[in-house]
Amino acid sequence: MMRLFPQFATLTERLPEASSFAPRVDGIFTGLLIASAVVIVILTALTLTFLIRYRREAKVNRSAVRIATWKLETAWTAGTTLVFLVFFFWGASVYLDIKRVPAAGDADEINVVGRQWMWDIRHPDGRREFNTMHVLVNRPVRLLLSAEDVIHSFFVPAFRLKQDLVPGKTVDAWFKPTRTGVYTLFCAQYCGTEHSAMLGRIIVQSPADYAAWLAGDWKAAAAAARNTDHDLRSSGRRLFQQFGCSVCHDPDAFVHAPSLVGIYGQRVRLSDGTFVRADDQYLHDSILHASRQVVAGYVPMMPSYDGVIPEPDVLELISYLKSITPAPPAAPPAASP
Amino acid sequence: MAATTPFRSATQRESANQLGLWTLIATEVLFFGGLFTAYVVYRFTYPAAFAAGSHRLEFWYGTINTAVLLTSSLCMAVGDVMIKHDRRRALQLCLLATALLGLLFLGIKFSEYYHMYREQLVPGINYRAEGPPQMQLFILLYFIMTGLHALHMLIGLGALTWLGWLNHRGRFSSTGHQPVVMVGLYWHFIDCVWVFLYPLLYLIPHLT
Amino acid sequence: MTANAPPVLRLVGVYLALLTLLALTATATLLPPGAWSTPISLGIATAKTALIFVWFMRLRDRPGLVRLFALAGFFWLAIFIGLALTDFLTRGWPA
Amino acid sequence: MTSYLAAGSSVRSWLCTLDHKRIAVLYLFTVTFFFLIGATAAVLMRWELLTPAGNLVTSDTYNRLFTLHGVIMVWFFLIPVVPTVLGNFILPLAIGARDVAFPRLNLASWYIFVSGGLLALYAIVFGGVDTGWTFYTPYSSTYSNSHVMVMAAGIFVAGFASIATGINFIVTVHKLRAPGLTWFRLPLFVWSIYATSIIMVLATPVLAITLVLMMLERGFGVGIFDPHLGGDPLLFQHLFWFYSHPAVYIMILPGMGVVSELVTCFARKRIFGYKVMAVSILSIAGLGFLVWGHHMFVSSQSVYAGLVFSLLSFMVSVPSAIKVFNWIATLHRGSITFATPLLYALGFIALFTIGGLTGVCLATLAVDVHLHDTYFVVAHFHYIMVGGMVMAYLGGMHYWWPKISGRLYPERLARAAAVIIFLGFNLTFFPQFILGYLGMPRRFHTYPQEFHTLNVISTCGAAVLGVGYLLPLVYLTWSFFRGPRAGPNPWNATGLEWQTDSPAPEHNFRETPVVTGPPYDYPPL
Repeated sequence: MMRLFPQFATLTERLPEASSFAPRVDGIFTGLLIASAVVIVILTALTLTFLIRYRREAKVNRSAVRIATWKLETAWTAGTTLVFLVFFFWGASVYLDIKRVPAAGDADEINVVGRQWMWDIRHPDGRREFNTMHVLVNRPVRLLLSAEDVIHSFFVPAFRLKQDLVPGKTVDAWFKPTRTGVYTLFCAQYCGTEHSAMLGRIIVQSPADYAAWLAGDWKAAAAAARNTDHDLRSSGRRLFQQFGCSVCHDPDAFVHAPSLVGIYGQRVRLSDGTFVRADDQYLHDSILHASRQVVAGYVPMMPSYDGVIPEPDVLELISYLKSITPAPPAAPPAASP
Repeated sequence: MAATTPFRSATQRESANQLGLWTLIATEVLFFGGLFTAYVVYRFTYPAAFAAGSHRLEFWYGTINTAVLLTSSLCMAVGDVMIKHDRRRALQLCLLATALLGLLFLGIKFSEYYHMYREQLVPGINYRAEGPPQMQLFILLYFIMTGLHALHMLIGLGALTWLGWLNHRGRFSSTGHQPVVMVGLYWHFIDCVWVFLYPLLYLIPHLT
Repeated sequence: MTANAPPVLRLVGVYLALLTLLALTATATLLPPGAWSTPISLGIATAKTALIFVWFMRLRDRPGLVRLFALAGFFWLAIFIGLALTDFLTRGWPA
Repeated sequence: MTSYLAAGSSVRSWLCTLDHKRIAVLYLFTVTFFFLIGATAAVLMRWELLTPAGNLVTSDTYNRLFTLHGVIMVWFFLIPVVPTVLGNFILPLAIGARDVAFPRLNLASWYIFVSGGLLALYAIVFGGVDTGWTFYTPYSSTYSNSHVMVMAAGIFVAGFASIATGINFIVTVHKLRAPGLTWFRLPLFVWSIYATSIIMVLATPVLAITLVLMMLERGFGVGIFDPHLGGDPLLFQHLFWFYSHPAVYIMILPGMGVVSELVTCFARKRIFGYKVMAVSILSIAGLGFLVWGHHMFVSSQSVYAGLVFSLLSFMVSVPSAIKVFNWIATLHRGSITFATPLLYALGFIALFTIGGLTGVCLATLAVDVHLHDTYFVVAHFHYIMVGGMVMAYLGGMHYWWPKISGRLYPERLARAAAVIIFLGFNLTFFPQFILGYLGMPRRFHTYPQEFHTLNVISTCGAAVLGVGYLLPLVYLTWSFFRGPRAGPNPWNATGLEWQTDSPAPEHNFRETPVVTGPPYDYPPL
């Protein structure tokens, strides 16, 4: 196969078969490709033969053939139907395996929450990752998928796995990684502005690496990342982008959200007509429960970050918010519309 | 520019109009059909919430309205017979009765809406009902389905007015009254939609 | 088609039948509710619609083609609801 | 007899015309205009995708571009194009009628269509829409900050034009056939327009109500798809695809009808298996209603629904495959001239076959899990819609051009354009199959580096394709004014439309033709 289609060989190299059902899906796909190739070759050969042989200038026998049309029609109807049925059953059997999620005890369980535009990944022991998922090779993983805002889709091409995350329900899916490595996680269902940036990585590790990561590397890594920023403000800026706040709240963002430049200490008019002062408590509550106090003139569309942004990170975000003030000759703050 | 007819005979034209209107009715069935499908799906999913929602509706509003609409359909059907006997005045009376009953239906419908507004049962405006959250799905479907039906009634009333005007000007006779037949078909069809809405919305049994 | 207009009396008869059916379905709500309540009320609604279609809309006097078109919409709606339910009624069944 | 073009030249004589041929021309201009808008969006998208980073437009703009492209191309070009242009013009001629059954309704449908189009244009000009043409909730109903309402209203309105056209054509075919023109004497183009009309009439209303529900949810902030109330976003998808999958057949069936005309004419032979062809058109239309769930295999729809819809999807492929076999069999022992329309028809058969076979891949459950919502799907439906329908439309346009304009087009240039379009199309969309298999999701403004090369090839192809599409626009316009006169029947084709003058006379026929034989009755060779 690979020797026949060198181009195709490089393709499978570029897209590894990294889950237990990836080779089976590829098997069906290869079967479909071969069947399609056979059909295309036959049809093309027939068409070209007829076109050349019966071109107008050619002197050939054109008298009508005496055959029973219905026999031919029945033959190719039945033939097509049979081939299709084979592929239906083949595809359905593998599909059922993809959908047959192992029981809780037989697999590691991971919660995945999709949110515009990030993957929030929670392990049962409390470990929490954003846009990255560490898993153990050859160990089935059961995913519990939910969405906070709109429909997303968990798509790992190397696993040949895709499952939509639908707001309002928890959907399960599973895979068994068979190769160590780092694989891209895409959002395959269009979910808004930064849909194409809603990427993640699935890191499939050997037992040793995974144990090391479990033992504390992940904390150290997180701490190291934090320590490279020397003060709370700059790490707050990083979090501001990491959690996607900047997508809506940057002054030049398209989404209609209040600009936060110079917000600290301002009086803010809320949609119920009352005023509050934007102090630490207000900022804290607004990050975690945005819909409780909506700024007048805005639609309550910001998701709740309660349980999403850890408390230390919230504090860093607040430090950052305090630090951004309008440039000296700037226009009056846009925060209170 | 000259408006020439594509038809070769009046019979051909008549049967074409008939077929066109029945095709329109098939379209309408699917138009309401989307709502019926949504209704069926949710009713299977949330039977208790739907029963609870149904019990917030006033049984008598729905029942009386069904009777009103059936009566208006009878008037329309009789009007159709009258003009076949060239009785224009009788047709005019029938049209008037049909339209008045249609108006009565809408009056009852809107007083029911007002009643629900007072009960704080209007989603998107003042919905404050106790009960399962899915009950609001039922109430929403109630408003959308009956609202769409009422909109069709309004169109029907417009068409009846047009018929009345044409009849007043003496345009109909036993051999030429296609518009009466067309509008009649439409009016009866809207009646049928209500005939299904009535049990689906008002008569959900409370199963325990 | 103008030739054979139905007598008004027959239409009144159909109307009375419709009212009877309405009374029937309304009284049925007084009975203890059961699994059959909804099928019965929908059955009555179907009967009413059939009466309206056949007599008021005079489907009886129409050619087969028109009857076919009258049913087509309902047929397609049945397909729609039926196939949609293959999803909603089998949710959560084991694979 | 005065030709329909000479029957009046005032603006009023066009805008108030009841002549199906003039209405067809009005539609021709309108859909061509929308095609150019949709194509511009496509050009900008391909240009953006030339590099992995998003450096030509912002993400928001890109999202508006693909939504614009989808909405305009689906509802304002592909769905109306063949029925309202070729169907309107040819259908009454092909059945020997004086006009469609309801000429006023026909004109009204154009005005309704234009109103819908203006609403869509308003939405585009004043900020655009970023939901994708599928309007999935809750994104469209709650989260999108764009002109969803106006755009949905535009589509809603245009839907009524579709329904009006459908009712008109159904009644026309039933009631206005010439004496002797029995059902199994109808040209396959008429069959295909008839089947298409049935879908328009029975599916479009469901789209209308679905859009209404979505708009109500957006307007009142509460609706039946709202997950907070227990509403199910999947119900929206069921409702949407109950229309939008059959709509795919609205977009391809008329193309199949056109191709049957072209193949028989330029092979000078009766179509192979006429009755099977007619029946398969109807069964595609019918079965097409039963397969919508295959858009939802990974949506968390029930596994059993997935099995049912997959099986039904395979079944709808059977009649499509049969049609391909029959077209090729028609060439056998024919006398083939490689005229431009035939080149388009052959292009259609080739591209439709590839589109169909990849459609079979997508109907296969496990494979679809991987391929769904990737560029594989994008390539697949472009092979059907553009490779299929647009090729057929251009083929039909060339074939009936003499009847429409009374002129001939420059044959060599036209053949060259057909070849350029075919090559450009494949260069654009074939790489997208590979991209999809490698995992590139659709609707992506930026993409990982590894997809770069194939995207560059695709964009180059789009440039070629663009040139290809401009050529007919230019030379057909030229031919309309300067082309040589065509005469009533330049192709020596059968079919009633060729028995009257070119351009067609105002009232189509001097006297109602009488049909005595089967269609495509070419003399034995």
